[in-house]
Formats: sequence, C-alpha cells, structure tokens
Amino acid sequence: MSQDSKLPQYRMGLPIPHSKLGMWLFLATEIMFFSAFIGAYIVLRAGSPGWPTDANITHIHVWAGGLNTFVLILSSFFVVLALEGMKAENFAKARRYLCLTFLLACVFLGIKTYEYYGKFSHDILPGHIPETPRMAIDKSMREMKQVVDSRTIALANFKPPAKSEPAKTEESVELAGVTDEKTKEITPPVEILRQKLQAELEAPDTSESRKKELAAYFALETKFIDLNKRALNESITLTEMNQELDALRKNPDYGVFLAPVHHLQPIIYGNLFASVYFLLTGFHALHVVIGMIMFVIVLIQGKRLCEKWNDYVENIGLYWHFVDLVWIFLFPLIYII
Amino acid sequence: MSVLNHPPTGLQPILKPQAHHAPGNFITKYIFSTDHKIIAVQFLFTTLLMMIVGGALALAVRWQLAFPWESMPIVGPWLFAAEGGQISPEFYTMLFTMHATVMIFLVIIPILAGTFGNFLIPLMIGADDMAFPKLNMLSYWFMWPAIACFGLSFAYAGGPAAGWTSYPILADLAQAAPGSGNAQTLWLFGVTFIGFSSMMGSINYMTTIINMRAPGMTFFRLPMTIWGLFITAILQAFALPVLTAGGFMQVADRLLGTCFFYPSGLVINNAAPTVGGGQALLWQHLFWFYSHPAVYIMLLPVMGMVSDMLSCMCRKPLFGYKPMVISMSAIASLGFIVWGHHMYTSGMNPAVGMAFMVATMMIALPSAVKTFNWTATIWGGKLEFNTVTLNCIAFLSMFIVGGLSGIFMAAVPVDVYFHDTYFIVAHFHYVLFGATLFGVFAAIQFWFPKMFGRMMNEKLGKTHFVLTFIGANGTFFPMHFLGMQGMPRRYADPYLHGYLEHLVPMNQFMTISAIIMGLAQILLFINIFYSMFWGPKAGRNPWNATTLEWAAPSPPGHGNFDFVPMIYHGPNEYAVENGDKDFLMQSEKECLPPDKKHETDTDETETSE
Amino acid sequence: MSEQQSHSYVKYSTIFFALCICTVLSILFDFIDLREKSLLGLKGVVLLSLVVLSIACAKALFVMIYFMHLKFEGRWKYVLLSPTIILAMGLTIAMTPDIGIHYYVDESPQVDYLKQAQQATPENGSANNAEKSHVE
Amino acid sequence: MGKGWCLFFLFWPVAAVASCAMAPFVNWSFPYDNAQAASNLGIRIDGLFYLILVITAIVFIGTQAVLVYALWRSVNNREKRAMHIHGNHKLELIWSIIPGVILLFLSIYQMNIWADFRIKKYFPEAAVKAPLAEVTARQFEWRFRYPAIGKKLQQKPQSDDLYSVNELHVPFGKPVLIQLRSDDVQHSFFLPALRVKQDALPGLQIPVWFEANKPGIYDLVCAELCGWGHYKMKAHVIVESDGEYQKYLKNLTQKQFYDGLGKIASKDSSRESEAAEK
Ligand code: HEA
Ligand code: HEA
Ligand code: CUA
Ligand SMILES: [Cu+2]
Repeated sequence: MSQDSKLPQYRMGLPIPHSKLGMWLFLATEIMFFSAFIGAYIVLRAGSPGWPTDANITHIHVWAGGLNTFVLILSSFFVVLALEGMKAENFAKARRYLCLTFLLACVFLGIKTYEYYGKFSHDILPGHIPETPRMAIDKSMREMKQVVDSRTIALANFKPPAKSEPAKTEESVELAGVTDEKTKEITPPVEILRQKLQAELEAPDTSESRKKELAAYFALETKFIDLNKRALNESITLTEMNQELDALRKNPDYGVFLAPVHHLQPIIYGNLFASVYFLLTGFHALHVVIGMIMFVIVLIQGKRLCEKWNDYVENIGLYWHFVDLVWIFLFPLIYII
Repeated sequence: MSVLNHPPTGLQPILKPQAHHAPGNFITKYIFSTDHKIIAVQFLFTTLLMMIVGGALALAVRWQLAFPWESMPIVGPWLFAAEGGQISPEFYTMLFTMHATVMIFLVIIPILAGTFGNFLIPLMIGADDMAFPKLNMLSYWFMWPAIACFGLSFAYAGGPAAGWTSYPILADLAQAAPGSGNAQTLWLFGVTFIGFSSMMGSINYMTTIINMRAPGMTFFRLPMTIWGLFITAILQAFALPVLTAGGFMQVADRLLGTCFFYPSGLVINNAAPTVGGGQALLWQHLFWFYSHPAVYIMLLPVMGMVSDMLSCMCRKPLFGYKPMVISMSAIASLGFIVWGHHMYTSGMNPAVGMAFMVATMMIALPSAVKTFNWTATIWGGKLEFNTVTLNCIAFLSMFIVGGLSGIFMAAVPVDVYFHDTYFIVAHFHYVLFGATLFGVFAAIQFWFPKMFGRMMNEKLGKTHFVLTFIGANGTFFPMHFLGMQGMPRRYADPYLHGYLEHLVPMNQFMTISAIIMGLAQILLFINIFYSMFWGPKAGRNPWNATTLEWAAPSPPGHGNFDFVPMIYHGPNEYAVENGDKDFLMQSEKECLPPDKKHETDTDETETSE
Repeated sequence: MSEQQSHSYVKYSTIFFALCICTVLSILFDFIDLREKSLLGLKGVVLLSLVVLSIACAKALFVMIYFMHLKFEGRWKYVLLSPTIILAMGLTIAMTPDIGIHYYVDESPQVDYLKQAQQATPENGSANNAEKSHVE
Repeated sequence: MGKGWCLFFLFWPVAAVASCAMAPFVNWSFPYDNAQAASNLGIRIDGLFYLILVITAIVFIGTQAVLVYALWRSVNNREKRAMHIHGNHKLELIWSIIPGVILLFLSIYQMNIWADFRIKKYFPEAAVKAPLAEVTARQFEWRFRYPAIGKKLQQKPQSDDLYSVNELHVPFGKPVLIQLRSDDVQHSFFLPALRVKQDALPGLQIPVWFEANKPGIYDLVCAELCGWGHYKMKAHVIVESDGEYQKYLKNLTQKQFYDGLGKIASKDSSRESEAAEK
C-alpha cells in the first residue's frame, strides 16, 4: 500500500503488509457487525413463543439456500485459485478465476432475487403481514377495495386498464391508508365515477364490448360489497374468504383484475420474521455487491494485471471468504432451523 | 516482531529527504490533504467549532432550567417568534438531544481520536504518516455528512427528540414523537456517518501502531498516549459495529416497516395498534454495548496524554508504567462487560443486573490504580504550575469526583433511586467535562507548539483555566444535590412537581456558573488564534520532553522526521542522573556527562513560562 | 515452488469438496426434520440447531484455516480473532436472559394469537391445505 | 505563586465537602426535607447510600489531600532533579488490593437489597398473591386499574375493574405489588419518597412491590424520556391506612358504577383496552 512496506528493515511490526493487516482488522469489525444482527435474530427468535417455519407459509426454500451456499463456496474456491495464479505470476489464470468468481456472485444474486421475488409476490414483507385471521380478512378487503376503486377510475377515464393498473395497485396496496386519501383528493370521488359508469351501462348507445366490461365491473363491485359486509359482520372465516376470492379469481370476466389481491394466511410473528429475513440477507447481499465492485476493479485492468495487484487480490479474497463465512452461518440459521 | 540491531548513535543523518512540504497546490495541501498533521488540524478546528455549537445548546438548556418558559435573551424572540420567545417542551427535548450528540459525537470523540490520534500517533511512534493516508482523509471528510445530517435534522426536520440514547419506542415509531418524523432518521444517519468516520480512523490507527513503529519502539516503550489511543481504537473497532448495526435496524423500523424494537399492540398517540413483534430492550443492549465502551473511548486517550504530560511537567518518570498499561487494558476489557449498568431499572433480568453490577464495581479498580499512580508521579517531582499542569491536575481532581459518583450508581439499589436523575448528569459531566475536557485543554496547550510552531499564551491560558474550573464546579457540583432531591433529568420544567419547587435558586446559580464557563471558552479561542500567528516561536522541544515528536521540527514537515528515528528507551526518562540535562529523549542512546555539550541539541530556543 | 503449488491446489479442492459435503449434510438434516425427535435429552429444535450450527462451524473453520490462509499466519491471528469471537458470542449470550427468555410476563398479543390458533387447529389444517394447493 | 495554586486545589475539595456536609440542613439532600425513606426497602437503600457516601468521602478527602500535599512538595522541591523512580511493586499491590477488597465487599453487601427488590422469588408472598393494581403508563399520564372489591386483579381488564387516573391509593404497613405496563412508549415509575423506580417496558408486564410505612401524599413522576410531555406526567401516590383505602375503593366503585356518567367512562376504557389487544 504505502512505500514503507518496501522498507521493512526500518519498521517494527508484523511481517505482513499494512493492507492485509488493515483488512483483517476490518474483518474483525465486520464480524462484530454481523454478530449484532445474527445475535439479535437469535434472541428475538428465542424470545418469540412462535415462529413461522413452514416453508409453505414463509416461502423459504432450502434448495435455494443450499444452492446459494454451493455457489458461494465454489466462488470462494475460485478466489483462492485466482490468488494462487497471481502468486505464480500466471495472470491469465488469475483473471479467468476472478471472472468466474464474479459470474458466480451474479448467480448468487440471481437466486437471491428469485427468492425475494417470491416474497414480494406473496407480500411477505415486514409490516404487511397479517397475524390473525381477522387481520388477514381486513387486509384482503383493503386490497380488494383498491382493485375496485382503481377499476372505477380506469373505466371512467377510458384508459386501457391492463397497462396502468397493476403498477398502480401495487403501489397503493403498500401505502393503503395514505394513498387512499390522495387518490380521493386528486380524482373526483369514486362514488361519482361509479354513478357515471352506472349511467353509461344503462345508456342505450354504449357499445357492446364496453357494456360487457361495465357489467363485469359491476358484478365485481357487488361481490366486493357483499364480502365486505360479511367481513365487517365477522360472519365469514378466513378459509371461506379465501375460497370466495379463489372462486372470483377464476371468473373469466373479472378474475384477472384480482391478481393484486393476495391469498392471505395469517402468520404469527410473520412481521418479525420478515424483518429479520430481509435484514440479514439484505446486508449480506449488500456485501456481495461491494465484493463484486472490487472484483470489477481488478477485472477492468485486463492484461495490465501484474504482481502489483497481489496484495489487492489477496485482500479482496479475504473479504470474499468472509462474505462466504457469513452465508455459511446464515444458511442454517434462516433456512434450516 | 523483527529484532533489530541498533546503530550506535541516536540521531541518524538524513537518509531520505523527508521533512519537506507536502506536494501539490493549496487544495491538496490544506484541504484535501492526506498529511496526518493537516488532517489533525482540520479535526481540531472542526471540533472546536462544534464545541461552540454544543455549548450554546447547553446554555439554552440551562436557561430553560433556570428561568422556565421565559423568553431567552437576544436569541429567543428571533428563534421562537410564534411562542413569544419561549422554548417549547419539544424544543427543550431537541436541545439536550442535540447538545449531547454534538458534544459526544462531534466534539469529544473526534477531538481525541481525530485530532490527537492523528497528530500524535505517527509522530510518537516515528512513522512518516499513517498507514492509509487516503483513508485518513476520508475519515475526516465523513464527519461533514454527519454534521450535515445532524444539522438538517435539527434545523429542518423538526429535531430529534429522543435523547442521545434514542430509546425506542419513542425513537422507533414516527407517531410516538409527532413532528420529529424525518429528524430521528436523519439523526441515525448522522450517527452512522460519524461511525464510519471513527471506524476508518480506528482501523488506520491500529494498523499504524502495530506495523509502523520505528526500530526499537517495542510495545512497552510506547508512550502512554499511544497506548491510550491504541486501546481506544480497539474499543472502537469492536464496539462501534454493533451500534451501526442497531442504527440500521432502527432506520429500517422507521422507514421500511420492520419491527425489531417494538412489540404488537401498542396504542401510540391514538393511532391504530402497532403490529410488530420485536422488543424494546434489544436496542438498549445494542446501544449500550457500544456506548459504554464509548465512555472509555472518551477517556482513555486523555488518560494516556495526561500521563505523558504529568510526567513531563513533574520532570519525573511515570510511576508504574506497566501497571498503567495493564490497568488501561483492564479498563478496556472490563468496559465491554459492564454495559448493563445503564439498564438496571429498565426491566432487565435482575440476575444479569447483578452480574453487571459486580463487573462495574470491579472497573473502579484499574481506575484506582491509575489515579494513585498519577498522584505518585507528582509525589517527589519538580513541578511548575503552568497551564498544562493546572489542567492536568484539574483532570485528576475532577476524575476522582466523577468516578466516585460512578460508584454510587454502580450499586444497583442506589441506582434504583439515582437512575435518570441529575445525579447521573453530575456524574457524566464530571467525567466528560471535568476529566476529558480539562485533559484536552491541557493537551492543546502542550502540543500546540508542535502543531503550529508557536507557544500559547500562559496568562490567557491560566485565566481560562481558573474561570472554567470555577464555572464547571459551580455548574456541575450542585447537580449532585439536585439528584439527591430526586430531580429527574430531561425535564423541561421540573418545578411542576411539588417536591422540586424549591430548587429554582440552585438551578439559577448553576446557570450563571455555566454562562461564566461558556464565556471563559472565548479566552481559549482567542488564545488559539492569537498564538497561532503571534505567539513566541517554539523550538523543537520547548517542554524538554522525551517522546519522539519533540525530536522533529516544529511544526514537522511532510514526512515528519529529518532523521531516521531509532528508539532506545521507554517514554518517560526524566530525572536521569549524571546527564547534562534532566531528561533523555527516546531517540537518544545515553546521556552525556554534564561537562560535554550535547551535539545535536534539540532545544534551540529555551522558552520559559 | 510449482511443486508446492500443485500440492496446495489439490488441498484446496479437497477442502472445497469437504465444504460441499457439509452443505449436503445440513440439507439432509433439514429433510430428516429432527423437530419431532429427541436425542440425548435434547429437544428437537435444540438438537437440530446444535447439529446444523456445528456443521456450520466446521465449514467456517475450513474456510478460515485454509482458504483464508490462517494456518500459515503468525500468532497474531489468535490475538485478533479470539477476542472478536468471544465478544461476538458474549453479546448474544448476554442478551439471551433479557430478550431470548422473558423474566417478566410477556403481554404481546401474539401469545393470545398462538392460543387461538391452537384452539382452531382443525380449521387451520384445512387452511394449510388450501394454501398448499395455491403454492406453485 | 505555586503555593497559591496549591491552595486553589485545596479550596475546592474543601468547598465540596462543606457543601455536602451542609446539604442535609438546607434541604439539598433526600426529598421532602431530607425525610427518611417512606418504605422499608428505601431505608435499606438509604443505608447503603450512606455507607458508600462514607467510603467515597474518605477516598475523596484522602486522595485530594494527598494530591495537594504532593503538589505542595513538588512545587517546593529544591533539589536539582526530581526523584528518579519508576514504580514500586509493593505499593502498587497495596493500593490495588485495598480498593479491591472494599469494592468486593460493597458488591456483595448490596446483593440482598437488590434481590429483595427485584428477584421474584424473594417478593413478599402476600403481595404477589393479591396485586394491588395495574399501573399503565401512557403519553402523558398514569392510569390505575384496581380489581373490584373482594376480587383479584386479572391479567386482562374485567368489566368490574375500578379505574383512576394520576392518583394511586396505597395502604401502608403492608407490602403491595403493582403490575407495571405501558400503552405506548417507555416510561418509568418513579416514587422518590419510597426510593422506587422501575421502567414500564412496552410489551412486558413488570411486577413492582413496595411497602410504604408512613402515610402521606407523595409525588409520582416519570423518569424515562417519553416525549415532549415527559416532564408533566405528574401524579400522586396517596399512602393511607387500610381502612381509608377500602373507603376509597368503595367511593371509586360508587362513582364508577352507580352514577350514570361513570358507567360510560368505565365502558370506554374497557373498550380501549380491548382495542389495544388487537
Ligand atoms: C468519560 C466518561 C465516563 C467514565 C470514565 C465513566 C466511568 C464510570 N461510570 Fe459512568 N457514565 C457516563 C460516562 C462515564 N462514566 C455517561 C455519559 C453516563 C450517562 C449516559 C446517559 O444515560 O446518558 C454514565 C452513566 C453511568 C451509569 C448509569 C447510571 C444510570 O443511568 O442509571 C453508571 C452505573 O453504574 C456509571 C458508572 C460508572 C463507573 C462505576 C465508572 C468508573 O469507571 C469510575 C471509576 C473511577 C473511580 C472510582 C475513581 C478513582 C478511584 C479511586 C480514587 C479509588 C478508590 C475508590 C474506591 C475504593 C471506591 N456511569
Ligand atoms: C462531552 C460531553 C459534554 C459536555 C462537554 C457538556 C457540557 C455541558 N453540559 Fe451537557 N450533556 C452531555 C454531554 C456533555 N455536556 C450529555 C451526554 C447529556 C445527556 C443528554 C441526554 O439526556 O440525552 C448532557 C445533558 C446536559 C444537561 C441535562 C439536560 C436534561 O437532562 O434536561 C445539562 C443541564 O444543565 C447540561 C449542561 C451542560 C453545560 C452547561 C455544559 C458546559 O460545560 C458547556 C460549556 C461550553 C460552552 C458554553 C462552549 C463554549 C462556547 C463558546 C466559546 C461561545 C460562547 C457562547 C456563549 C456564551 C453563548 N448537559
Ligand atoms: Cu413518561 Cu417520561
Ligand atoms: Cu457506562
């Protein structure tokens, strides 16, 4: 790193370069950082009388985690080989293995993305998870109301619903309470729109296809009002509600619009579970990304790679092994136990 | 560790042209500099600036306590036009939160590690710079995002209002403290940034100290200052990541809907019941796991510096160098297992509380060793009362008070009464202001000549000392009595409660003392700026001190030493017999008989105080 | 030099295979599902955690000792790593009595939910089935 | 000049000691005119406090005196060189063992008090069997829920529970136990007169026991920052004889259930706590 390392006879200290010593010290701090997270997870979990472990509920797949473990181990192995190459001044070999490592990191992130996608699509996100059947029913009703309202708006504005709708509802589901009011402010009250649509449906000069659309919409709305009433009366159980919703989803006329309404299961301690899951894997993924950036820095050197980079490669290797180490502990803790 | 054959003489001829100016233009030389000395000076001025801010906030706090709900003079009507110049209760909360934040994160920690750590480590161990100069620069520049976050948080976003401890649920859920929505988040980002800054610093310091010592500088020849800074860096490296982790969790709770720190079913501010699952106590553990070691981070460097300064001022070797090192390490390692003493009444498991109590009691032991050793260093010395000495003695005297009040609180049953009363406030101001800040004043005075090549003014220094000492004791000693009376801290208006009504006069007295103390700091600033330009020129070694930095030019050029440093002794060889002078520098092999004039005489100008 | 290198090359791949085997082992334990069983007086979850975490520790040691070359480093590795590991574990252990175990009454509503869920097991079961049919 | 500074450093410990000695006589000591703690455990805590005070006073006076004396000697040192000494193992051993013993003694000595105060096993049985009330802290008031006369306090609110706000009545002469909880953020139940303090931790129900031994009206304050109104969580604990306490409960029952207004109030709060559960 600094020119002093070339003059070891003038210094007292360990027989390793500054940068390596610094890297090890940094890794020690990283151990503390992750052990705070992991420790928090362990104690929080031990302190919660229940914890969701059913893979069908949590959408945590051992195979995905296992595959990722394998990917990281393999990449760790390749980094060692790359360092070997550097030390033997076989830079082509080093480059090759670093490149492979980088690709494996991409694969890791790809699998991670797939897993995250599963969580997002089932709305297993911190703060979104109902913990009792009652909350689940409330939430599906909220989501359904969103669907109905956005249908109303879409139809009244003559917008092709397929394009603008899904994104919009996704958003509004997240911020249920807030966006609700916002939409009301910006657009004319939904109720007025609804009456307009009603009038349109009854008007003689409406085209057939339009009429069909409107009819489907009103059928959906009636269903919603009915379900909502039962939900408010507490005269419906979650199972029934889910069955009803499933039936509605199969309806050829309006089933497609119900995609944003989730099939909900109460998960006791689900929010804490999701918090911990995203915290641990998220920060680990962040470290992976940082590692990838460091690999890119070597890789863009291309043919210019030379023995000056030995220390650098050794250090990112150490860092990368650490990332691997963290995952080695995350895998059993999150996926298996 | 490599064993070296020492060349026979102390000062080597210049082997490489080291002591010269930093390359580059003004910007790279003075602003984005990678020279540890420039960075140290940058830290110094930034932290002093922040001290004004933190002090002004403290004075606002004091104003409210002495004259509750009365318009602040001068600034009041301007700041709070709407309330008729009054401080609102929310604002009071923000005031002490910011006061503590600024004082701890932006003054004490950076001035110790940033200024003195940066300045002294390479000089004292005989290196020409830090191991990672760029990282060093970055660590300074990471302070500014932190300052920006804190500033924005205070000025724009409504102000963080949960105390510097940021306990959930108050800090964790926006609805718990309406109005401080983004402020708390920004505050947490600020803490994270300052954490990154400290982290980079501490890794740098550790690497430098481990790997860049000059030949002959074994670990047990390191000056106490370096030991203090080294152990501080270790503490920081192990404790800080935990706070950062906790901070991220709290940010996630605030922004992303996670629920690490709040349970379900809380009805806050008439909002819907929370859906969570976490636990509030978790934050306290994570926070104090850092923040207790942090209080020693705020003390150990000063302990080290005072050890060196005292022994220099007493012209006497430090009494018990090894026990001092060992007790310092003991403080550090015990410091990791006492964090629970902040949580005795928090609803923690009482058995754990008991374990923490025993550990806390035991931590007084190494502190006792240190106190006694300092006293023994003075004993039989040859002392002169200059500003440095005075501030060092004040450090010692005030540390004893602060430490002894710590014993009351370490006793769990007594802490049941004293927790979160002004007794605590008294305790930590005695250790933080009384010990640390007086130590810092001494250190500024002592190393100023090395930083700027000029001496500081003694008269101004002494006046500043006397006023500050009287002011500090007048402000902080009565806090013990307030605590005895059961006055809780963080109260905007304690006099609402019948049993505290009669405490107004005492608080007014404290406020007046605080104002005196605050005004006294102006003298310090005058002294610094005046002496920087017009102070008498200092030679290499104005204090006749022994450590290595005094063998370098004042101020040292880029690369620090104009000779190759070699070390032959421990750091505090004063009162040596049969020498031509009463001290032996670390870089001198042996003392010359009195009749022979020393060849490379390092004191070019004898400056007298 | 080259001899030594090829020697360690073989070694690295052995370590790699050992790591893979460990991974497979821990996945195996997931399939065996020790939750329901107990051994040596240890309950299912505890047993599972112990087994899986010790496998993880073994893997970690492999990576640290060989991949991170700790085997070839000087004594400083102990000075650096042992306090780190002690502190890391100490933090978790010290938090356990407070957060992992409740000394006082836990009044979070989830305790009630769990009771309700247990009472409504039959309903829950069918819900689970419905859930399964929904999963891709 | 040097002597002047020695006096300066002598003066301030003297002032400190003098003001401490003065404290009990000018009401700077414990609250309510330096009254004895109004609970038996409090008296023991005070005892421990005074013990530590004596020890620290001796240490304080001793160290400051030695410090000033050492300063005095050093300043007036007429020798050419200071003493050349690097340490003294015997001395160091002595001054680490003596404080060590003192500290160890202190830590063991106080364990009983702490155990009696907090460890559930040592709680007075009578108090544990029939908790007096549930104390709920919220921004920014204290709420008290007593069981109906003749009944026991249940974990969940009952329809016949009695409620009061910012006024807790406690019979004296017998240990009582309250269940402390919080509705929102962290608070702390602080009774200065009784030397009782316990944080209310959201999500946990923490039992706190105390035994008042003197009738009177005492301040109850909040000692954990809980928002802008932290300073104004003003409440009182009224310690009275058992008879008066029973009378108070009867009164409360009357107010709550037999006059039209009270009924609504009680329903309200039970609905709220139901909501809180969800
Ligand atoms: C530099 C900072 C610093 C230092 C050095 C210390 C040192 C000590 N502190 Fe302090 N402390 C703080 C800063 C510091 N503290 C802060 C900021 C807080 C409040 C945080 C907040 O809540 O906002 C706090 C709070 C705090 C508490 C929590 C109180 C509460 O909130 O309820 C406790 C409890 O045990 C405590 C104890 C101690 C002890 C035992 C020491 C010991 O290390 C002291 C040891 C020293 C001596 C004892 C003196 C010298 C020894 C002798 C002369 C020998 C003879 C002595 C005997 C035989 C008794 N401190
Ligand atoms: C290093 C840390 C440090 C330092 C140096 C100080 C210094 C001071 N503190 Fe600080 N304080 C804390 C750390 C510190 N404090 C902490 C951690 C808390 C706890 C917060 C919490 O509860 O969360 C606290 C809380 C705290 C409180 C309790 C608030 C409450 O609980 O309600 C009070 C009240 O008196 C107080 C007062 C003071 C005063 C008067 C000073 C004085 O010493 C300041 C004197 C300095 C100056 C005044 C600066 C110099 C100014 C100039 C040169 C410019 C001149 C300006 C004018 C005269 C306007 N502090
Ligand atoms: Cu409630 Cu402070
Ligand atoms: Cu502490």
